[in-house]
Amino acid sequence: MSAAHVAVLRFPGTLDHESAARAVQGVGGEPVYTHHEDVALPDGTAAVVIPGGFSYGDHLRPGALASRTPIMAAVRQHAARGGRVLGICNGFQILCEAGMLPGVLRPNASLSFICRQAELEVADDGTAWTGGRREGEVLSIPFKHHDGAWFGDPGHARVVLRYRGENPNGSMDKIAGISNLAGNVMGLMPHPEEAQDPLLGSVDGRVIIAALIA
Amino acid sequence: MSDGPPLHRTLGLTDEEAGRITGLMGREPTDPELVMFSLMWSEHCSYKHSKPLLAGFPTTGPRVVMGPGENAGAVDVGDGLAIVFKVESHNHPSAVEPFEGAATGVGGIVRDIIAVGAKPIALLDSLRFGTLDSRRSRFLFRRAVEGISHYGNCIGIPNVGGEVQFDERYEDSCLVNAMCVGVVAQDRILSCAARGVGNRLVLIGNRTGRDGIGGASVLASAELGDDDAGKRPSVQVGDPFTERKLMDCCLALSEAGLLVALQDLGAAGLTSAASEMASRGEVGLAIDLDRVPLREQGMAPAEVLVSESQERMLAVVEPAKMDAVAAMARRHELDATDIGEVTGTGDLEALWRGEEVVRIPSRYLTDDVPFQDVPRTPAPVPVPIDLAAVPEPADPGAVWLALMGEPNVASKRWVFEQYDQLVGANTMRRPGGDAGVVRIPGTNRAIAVTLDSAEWHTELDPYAGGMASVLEAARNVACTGAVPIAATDCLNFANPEKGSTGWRLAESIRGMADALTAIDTPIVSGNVSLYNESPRGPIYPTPVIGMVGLLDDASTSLGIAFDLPGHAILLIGHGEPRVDASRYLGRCEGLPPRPDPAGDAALFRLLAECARQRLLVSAHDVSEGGLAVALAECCIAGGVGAHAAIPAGRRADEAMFGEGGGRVIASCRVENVAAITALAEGAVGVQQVGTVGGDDVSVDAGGSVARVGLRDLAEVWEGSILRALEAR
Amino acid sequence: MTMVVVTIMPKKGVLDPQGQAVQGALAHMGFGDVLDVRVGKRIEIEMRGHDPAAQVTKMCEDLLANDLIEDFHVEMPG
Amino acid sequence: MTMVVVTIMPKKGVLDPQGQAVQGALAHMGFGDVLDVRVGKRIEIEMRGHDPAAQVTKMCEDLLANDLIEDFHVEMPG
Ligand SMILES: Nc1ncnc2c1ncn2[C@@H]1O[C@H](COP(=O)(O)OP(=O)(O)O)[C@@H](O)[C@H]1O
Ligand SMILES: [Mg+2]
Repeated sequence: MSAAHVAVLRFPGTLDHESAARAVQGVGGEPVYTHHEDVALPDGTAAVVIPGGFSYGDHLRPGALASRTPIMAAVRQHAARGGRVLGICNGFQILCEAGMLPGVLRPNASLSFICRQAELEVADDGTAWTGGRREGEVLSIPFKHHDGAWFGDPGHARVVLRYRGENPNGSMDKIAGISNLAGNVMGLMPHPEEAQDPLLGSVDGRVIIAALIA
Repeated sequence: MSDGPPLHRTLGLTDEEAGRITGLMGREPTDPELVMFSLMWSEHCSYKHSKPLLAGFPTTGPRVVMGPGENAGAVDVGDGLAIVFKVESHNHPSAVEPFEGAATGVGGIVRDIIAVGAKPIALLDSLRFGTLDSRRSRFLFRRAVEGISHYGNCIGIPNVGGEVQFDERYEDSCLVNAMCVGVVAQDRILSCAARGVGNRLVLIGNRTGRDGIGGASVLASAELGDDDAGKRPSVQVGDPFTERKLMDCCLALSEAGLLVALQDLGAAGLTSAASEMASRGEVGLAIDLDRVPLREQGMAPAEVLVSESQERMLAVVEPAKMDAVAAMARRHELDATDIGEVTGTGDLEALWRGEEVVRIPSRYLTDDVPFQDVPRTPAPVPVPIDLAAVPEPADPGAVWLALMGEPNVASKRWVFEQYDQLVGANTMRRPGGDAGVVRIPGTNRAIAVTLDSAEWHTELDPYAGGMASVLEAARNVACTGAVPIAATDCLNFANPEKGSTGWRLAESIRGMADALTAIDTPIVSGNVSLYNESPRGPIYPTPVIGMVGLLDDASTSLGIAFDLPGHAILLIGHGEPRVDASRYLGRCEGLPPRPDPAGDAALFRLLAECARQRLLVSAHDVSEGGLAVALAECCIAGGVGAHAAIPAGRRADEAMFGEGGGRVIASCRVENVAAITALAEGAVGVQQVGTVGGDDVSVDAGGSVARVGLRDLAEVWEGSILRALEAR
Repeated sequence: MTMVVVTIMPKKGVLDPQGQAVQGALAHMGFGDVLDVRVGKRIEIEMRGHDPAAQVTKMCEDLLANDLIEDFHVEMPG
Repeated sequence: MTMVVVTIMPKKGVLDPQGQAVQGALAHMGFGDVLDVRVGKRIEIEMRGHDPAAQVTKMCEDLLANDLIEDFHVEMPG
């Protein structure tokens, strides 16, 4: 059986596509780069990753310009059919700006960029995105962003991950990652693709990436 | 114009230099030509004061693939790959506009790496500001860090290390140095040498505006007969989004074999890029200025020639490949414009509105610079500190805590947390340790990289200070288990014609060269920044060294953190601590101990071998704040206490907080102590001085004991800079 | 209580990467009639005390605007 | 050619951390008469074609403003 194809989106200014692709490969998937001006996802796409970075230089509002590109219409259709979509960092911002996840990501309370290892608590173990991890279990995954404070109505989403301990960025209810109510679209500010390799400090991001093709 | 001083003086050329230009040209230069000479013959572009001295550096070795002279140096790291790197200053622009100055400093050094065809994999920054009780210095510091953060994060290159120091001497002249490291297949390394008569000259990237036009603005407003605000030079504004596209595009062009040569546009813009490319390739270049895409109207030819608009690269392309190049640029949403061609004349020509406004043999600009020897007036030899005159503290624990919170010693977390340290998913050792460790993508090898300078030592004893700068950088690299393989340097000095600055420059270079030779690490690239002084005085001489080390097996790298209670603590190395010029003394005074490069070379070999055999758990060099601070840092990083006992030497406080020598605090499992001692073969000192464990950290120096809770140490050390910034 | 409005725009001749990016996106979205976009800031300040406009002008010089790359304008609506 | 000006401000009731930070800094610098600061955007758009204001309003709805947190206002000066 051939590996499941995962579309890895690339916008001008996307930075984490290579690490995302490597992470997908690491869990047995087949990454396929897909560009912003494409109007359709590659044939046989099983899931979509929107990696981190500074699409369009983060101008206007992070994710705003990318969320209006042609490929996002195709991603929306994929999600409407129940397909899985994972937005990481800038990808999360893009999903919110596209209206595929509720809320918006606002500047960190410190108004500066923060790069730090975080402990994330599984807040809802009912979605596919945390694999077999139970509520309350902790994942060590780094985050790095300037605009990572989620703001919105948590009632319109499932809160999947929360920062443990002190709130690092002023996010509402310490939210680090949410999914839509159906559970197939997930966005998070921390970077699971950078927690795949013991040499880099943690492998806790694997469950999240693996959920793309589970 | 007739009532003002002659144009050449306004442009900063001496009468003698102007005479020399007329002599070389055999006629009076045109105004644009004079502007080009003034910039290319400036210290910034020509190194007219420093080049003769730089010849003293060792620049060859079995690993050197490309030495100084190109955009960046390259060294062989196996698997057919080369690591490419360079450090550069952006001091003056950062003092004027710290955010954009620091940001465009990052942009500039990244383009140097791209010009070699290498993919950037790491950034570092070395910073100097006035003390944090100065409002202006706090502003410069905050904004410069934000500028680096903004630009570096947005282009997607991890920042893995650097340094920050605060001292009154940098109040008026802050230093912002940035280093970029890239990787390239050795058979894909690009040169900046233009070749092939008839080949096209292509400008890729942003449009050209009046950014950063120095002396040339004088000419422009004079020529145009008015000086309304719109014609004034403007500060360069960085555009990292375009830089990222430029980087992707240039690397794709190189990958596809579409480029003959590539060069970034930095200081003096098109003028310096074109003259470098022409004189390196021993060809001529003809530029049609009317084809250069402009952002503003009414720019004079001299302005187009020297504009420092950012995010631009100049390429030489065979005519048959022009379509493919244009297509690639379009794919990356960039302009690529044919602005001229390679000629056989050896001249740099510029055409404007169909008329020839410039024709200069390019070597006049690059090679016929009037070099100047700097005056070498030695400063008096300082007197060693009389220990008896330094009061012995009643409570060494309190001194220790205070030292941990001194901004120069304290954690620089506030700085490096604003940098993306991880993008690319190859960062194995993040900032906060001794050196950043980055896996070479697609291999099992890793490099360790650091930036360091010993400016106090260089002020007091420049030969020793030059050595100390090299050895401190190398020690930081060696502590990760890597073997130092090559270096780059950025010489930040005051006015070389004044006081003892010229002598300090020459002496420190001699010291660096001797240390580099002793530890077998050639210099492969570098940069000089002079005139860092104000009416209130010169900066400290600050030779910043960027050191690169290699780990053949990435999985053997070491960090600074203590791990498990019960592990043995070792003091490895040589030399006696001294209070002279230490942070404990708190003043740049005394006679710092002379470094021992041979001793360090042996230390580095031992550390690398221990790492290879996985005998050590951690290693951390003893630097600012001495042994007590180094020990505390290992404990904080590991979240575990420790106890160490050391001889008192001349006095307990000196043993705890004195600096100097080549000393490393390491930890290992107890059963490995014997093997490590055996490996040292008596050539390197290895002493077991304590044990990891507990909730506090203590040092016993010959019976005098300092003991502080780990939590207290961590809190003071980690929060100090933020507190200093928020206090007012 | 008075409301003072500060407008801060990139200086003429200074690169405005944000404006360029927004202009490009608008063109892609089919807004073909856009010729130029510049993005700046608007700051609304509620003031008491006297001569609020003069005070705010001072704030612009001291903090709010960077005169090397930005032009500012102070006005009191209404 | 027409210039259309868009003003985008944080919605009332939505926290404006940038405005608060500016207010704090101003207070530190001795501007004691400042009661409130809100920071938003000003976008200047050069347009051709007809009904530029309507076109720009559409741009605001489609892209320029995020109605969850921002209010926008379109005007044609002069
Ligand atoms: N400006 C900076 N940028 C990135 N990292 C920094 C910076 N300043 C300090 N660091 C990090 O903090 C570490 C410790 O700083 P410091 O104690 O000054 O270094 P050193 O080991 O050279 O004495 C550095 O090795 C580096 O990893
Ligand atoms: Mg160190």
